[in-house]
Amino acid sequence: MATAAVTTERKNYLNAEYGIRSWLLTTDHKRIALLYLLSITLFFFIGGFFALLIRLELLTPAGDLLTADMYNKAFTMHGQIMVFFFLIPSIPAVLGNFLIPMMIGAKDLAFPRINLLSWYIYVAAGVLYIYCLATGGVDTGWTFYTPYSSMFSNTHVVEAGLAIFIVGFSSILTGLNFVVTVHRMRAPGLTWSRLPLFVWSHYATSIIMLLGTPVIAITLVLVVLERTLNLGIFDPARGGDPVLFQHLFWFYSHPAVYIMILPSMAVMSEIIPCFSRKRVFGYTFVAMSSIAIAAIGFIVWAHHMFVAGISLYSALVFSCLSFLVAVPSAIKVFNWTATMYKGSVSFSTPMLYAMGFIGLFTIGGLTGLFLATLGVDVHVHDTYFVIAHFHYVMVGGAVMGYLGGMHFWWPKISGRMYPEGWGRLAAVVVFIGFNLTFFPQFIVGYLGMPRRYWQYPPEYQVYNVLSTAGASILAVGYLLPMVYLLWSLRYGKIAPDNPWQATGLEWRTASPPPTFNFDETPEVTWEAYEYDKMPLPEEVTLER
Amino acid sequence: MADHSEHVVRASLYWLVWAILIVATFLTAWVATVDLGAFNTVVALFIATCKASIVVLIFMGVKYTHEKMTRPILVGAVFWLLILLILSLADYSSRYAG
Amino acid sequence: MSDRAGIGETPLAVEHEERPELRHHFADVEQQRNAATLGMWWFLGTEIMFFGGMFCAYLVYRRWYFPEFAASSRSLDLIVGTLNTAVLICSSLTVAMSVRAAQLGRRTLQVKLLLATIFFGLVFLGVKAYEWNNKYKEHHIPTFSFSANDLIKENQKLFGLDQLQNDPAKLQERKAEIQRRSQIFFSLYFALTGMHAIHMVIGVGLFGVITWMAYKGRFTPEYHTPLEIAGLYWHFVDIVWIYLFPLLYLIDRRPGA
Amino acid sequence: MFDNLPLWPTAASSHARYEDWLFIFLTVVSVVMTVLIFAVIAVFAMKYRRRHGREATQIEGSLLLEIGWSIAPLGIMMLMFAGGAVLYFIMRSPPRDSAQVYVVAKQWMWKLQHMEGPREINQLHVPVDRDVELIMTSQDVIHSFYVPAFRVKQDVLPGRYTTLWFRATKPGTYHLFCAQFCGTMHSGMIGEVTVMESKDYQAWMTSAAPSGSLAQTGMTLFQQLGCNTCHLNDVQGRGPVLKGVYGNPVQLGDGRTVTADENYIRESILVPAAKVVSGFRPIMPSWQGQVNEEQLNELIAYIKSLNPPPTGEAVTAGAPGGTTPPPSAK
Repeated sequence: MATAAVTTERKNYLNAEYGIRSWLLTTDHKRIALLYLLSITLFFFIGGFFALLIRLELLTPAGDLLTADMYNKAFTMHGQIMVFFFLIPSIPAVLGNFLIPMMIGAKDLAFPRINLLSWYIYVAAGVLYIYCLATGGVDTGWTFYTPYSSMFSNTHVVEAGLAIFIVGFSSILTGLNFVVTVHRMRAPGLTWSRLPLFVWSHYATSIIMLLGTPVIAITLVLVVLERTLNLGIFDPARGGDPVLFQHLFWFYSHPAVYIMILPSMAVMSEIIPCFSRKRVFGYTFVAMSSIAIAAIGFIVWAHHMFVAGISLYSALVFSCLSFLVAVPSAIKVFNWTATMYKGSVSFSTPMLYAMGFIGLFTIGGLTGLFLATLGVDVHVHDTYFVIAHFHYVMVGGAVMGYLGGMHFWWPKISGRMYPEGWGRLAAVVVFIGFNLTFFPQFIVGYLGMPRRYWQYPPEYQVYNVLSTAGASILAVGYLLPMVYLLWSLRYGKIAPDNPWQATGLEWRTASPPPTFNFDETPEVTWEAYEYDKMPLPEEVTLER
Repeated sequence: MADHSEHVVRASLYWLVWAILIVATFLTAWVATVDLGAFNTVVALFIATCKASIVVLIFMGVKYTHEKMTRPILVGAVFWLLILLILSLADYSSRYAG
Repeated sequence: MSDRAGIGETPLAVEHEERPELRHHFADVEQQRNAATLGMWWFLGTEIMFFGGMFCAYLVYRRWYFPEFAASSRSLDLIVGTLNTAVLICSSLTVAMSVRAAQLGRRTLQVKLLLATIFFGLVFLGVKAYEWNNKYKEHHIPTFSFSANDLIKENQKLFGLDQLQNDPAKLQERKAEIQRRSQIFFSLYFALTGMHAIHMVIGVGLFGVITWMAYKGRFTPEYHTPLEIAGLYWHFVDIVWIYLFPLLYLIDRRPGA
Repeated sequence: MFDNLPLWPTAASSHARYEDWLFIFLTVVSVVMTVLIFAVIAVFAMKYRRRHGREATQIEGSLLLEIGWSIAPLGIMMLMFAGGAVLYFIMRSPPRDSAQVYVVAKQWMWKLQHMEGPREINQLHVPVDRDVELIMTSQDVIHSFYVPAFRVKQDVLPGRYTTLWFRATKPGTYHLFCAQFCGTMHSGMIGEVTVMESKDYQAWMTSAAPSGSLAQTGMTLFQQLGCNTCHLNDVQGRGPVLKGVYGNPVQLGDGRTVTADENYIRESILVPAAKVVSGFRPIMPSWQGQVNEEQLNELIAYIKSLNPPPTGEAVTAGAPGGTTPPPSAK
């Protein structure tokens, strides 16, 4: 039963102003978050379209649906769009942007105009990338390895490189905004040890954005200069070293994986305590493990290069270091699981995503150990085993977290409840579809099928067929929330201010929140996650 | 709360720093022409680091700032830079050793 | 971890001060100022890594191709480079002094010092342009008919060419190699100084705006944050040059070498 | 068994057994962990599901548990590291007396040259139970030489040599893939490795090698190019004596010492002035552009053939997993 009384419509951030201008020139972090939501959703579907092409092509061993060049472009643009235009901005720029100021009791991020600027930078980069796509695309693989990208490819490497260079600044400015906001804008009484873990995780993410992104930016500039002005820094024919490119590329791109997964972990640390009605188990360890992941993530990059021609000793060191990063990740998984112990667990949609996340992330993380193990990596490197591994982390991890978070905070963002039954159904469909798509890839990878193959020996077909079948289920799983979330905007039940009876400050203001988040700056006198002091939520979550 | 009036540095100190920097600049250029063997680079980078340090401390006011985060950020960023340089160069210097 | 950083010191409960420069979402000017400077410091951290990628490439190739790097470095004009470094240091002084003038509320002095800063910045860029133009004349710009012939002529001994005079084929090849390797030096030289110059151009533009604001009397002893953070940026660009100068100009200037 | 559903790749090299055991160890650990996590989640979710009249018990955390579940996985992971590191070390240390094959990769084909002379394209014939070392370079972009049945993979870089070795243990025909994306027909850059019994291999070799061994061709080339006018067999020559130089340290004029491996010999032919041997003047002409990659390989093979045959103490390739039955029995 919806008990929320229909009151006279309150002023909120959505109805405070109307018109295109009020959106395009807004400095309200909540509106900017929605602008990001629209743009990354667009890119998610473009990237998803390329994924579809890839899966259809691989249905048969022969290269029959696409030409080889089209296929190469398809996986390149799938990768680049998903990594740089969807996963990296997804949770930080949408949920982080929307929630961080509210979670710390601030009226806005520290630099609202820079926040808007970073969205415009994203859009500019997106337009450039779409231009690149429309004029023929790029075929280097998302990794841009030289000298293929700098000297041999005949595609639009310059445009793609510049687009990713530009979108990097969007990421840097978002990170800058978060870090300063967390340091400077917390409400009275909100000490570091009272911060929601969501904020801690985003803080760690921001450090990576700030200190990693500039390195890939300059590296891509050098590749672009190499193509346009023949600089030759990465070209062996002119005295350069292609492996140097890989060092610089992975110095960012490995930590970038943590840019994608840490925010998802942030979401988990909110959902799991809320739907277990418990304090998070080992708050300090979960918070510190985020920082540890951000820091250790920077000293493991050459594990992408074990067969690339780096020195034997360097490989040994990087392998050993790579295992270290598994420790803080494991701490998180164990603590979330322990949080459910003796809790009062409900199977609401966000919690289903969270449980799915823990499972898939566990598999993704454990298979990462295979890749860190030197002798095993030699065999599985650049095969579908790697593809399966990182999809378990980035899709099973990051996207599950993103969807879980979207459902969890949907009432706050839109002021409406999503249909719970459909939500649970979609979560289950995504979980099944995901596993069917990517689990067979572990096996076909161990059998030896290399990645980026347009045609392949017929003995691998059965796994590819399974994978494609799974992908179609997964596609349905992604379209469902699209449909019912849009539906709920109009027909969903009016959401109460705190439908889950969660503890965060963001739930202590109206749904949707007013323009400046709080009518009065809150004063925090409690720890994070004091679920013992919260009543159980209304029937909203208990209904069948 | 007490007004956080910033520390106003004596003008003479700024002039002193300026003089040191100028002298150090000419010193680097001169020392480079003296044969110190492998130490030429070391000396040049040492002088550069000294110059950078006083710019950071005095001109950029890190010595006087109330801001607790400035130093961790600086140290952190330099540390990150060293991670990049040392771990990449470690590969290059051990590459043909095996 | 500093608990309560910025909270105990700046209670948000105080009534919203009425100041023109205070933006709506900050509780007071102090908080706004702290946020801005902290943001600038983080941004400078980002900038360190931005140059870091190029430094990494520089170090790798300097180790590999030391003789060519040394010879190419020697072709840069040491006197002009040193004087230009001094010019940049002067501009740093004027920036520091202009912040001080703002702290003391001396507007005219402040504007004069800022104008001096812009002047020094432009001089630096002018000298840079002069040096690049020389490099162009010497055919030292990669791809613009790059030629290392002059380096080869001047560094016969360093490159071991004097011993090859009676073997034209071998001489030719060694020359081609010197050409390739010194081109890598100049690629990095232009990438690094170019990126630095872009930062200088942005800095000069920034200080144009700052000067105008100072002229309009926007800065008071209590509030001069834009000037302060622009100053931090300027000093940072100066520090980058402090490292670039020995790394590019002074690779090996020993007389006997 | 399952013709269309292969579950385990053929293991046909000495590395493969070791790698498979390592992989099984990792898989067991992972499966146990995954099942544990899934089970605990399921149990907690069911046992503590929300019911009326039952409240959650608040638990702050436990330092002991945290330390326990940090240290224990780290210990297991260090085992993984050690196992992987030993295998990798073996893979990167080719035995000294292995048969050598030169590999030149280009968009989109593999060109292979045996020391004994035969050349192949996208085909590699090797004898069973014999250490084979591949010395590889690329003419254009980065490729990667990958034989899943041998569990070996190594990127092939332009301008430089990388090496890879294996000892095939099972006759048969196996896939050869390019594993590093190299352009349009990346997936067409595939071939076959045929492992033959020694007799068959010898027969194949004699039928396929009409032109003499690689080293012999190299010797002819060495004389054609006039290398032998300076590189004499005694110290009178204007160039260093090449006999026995391969694989050994060389003192350079500038005081450094380098090992005369393939990369050094290649550089010395193409860019002689780069690393001049102590006591010699840099007078050798460069052969850049005058000898192609295949001829370089012939020359290097010839210089290597000048070494006295190895005497016993070769690095053994025996994998620790060698005493255990191959997992392909599954």
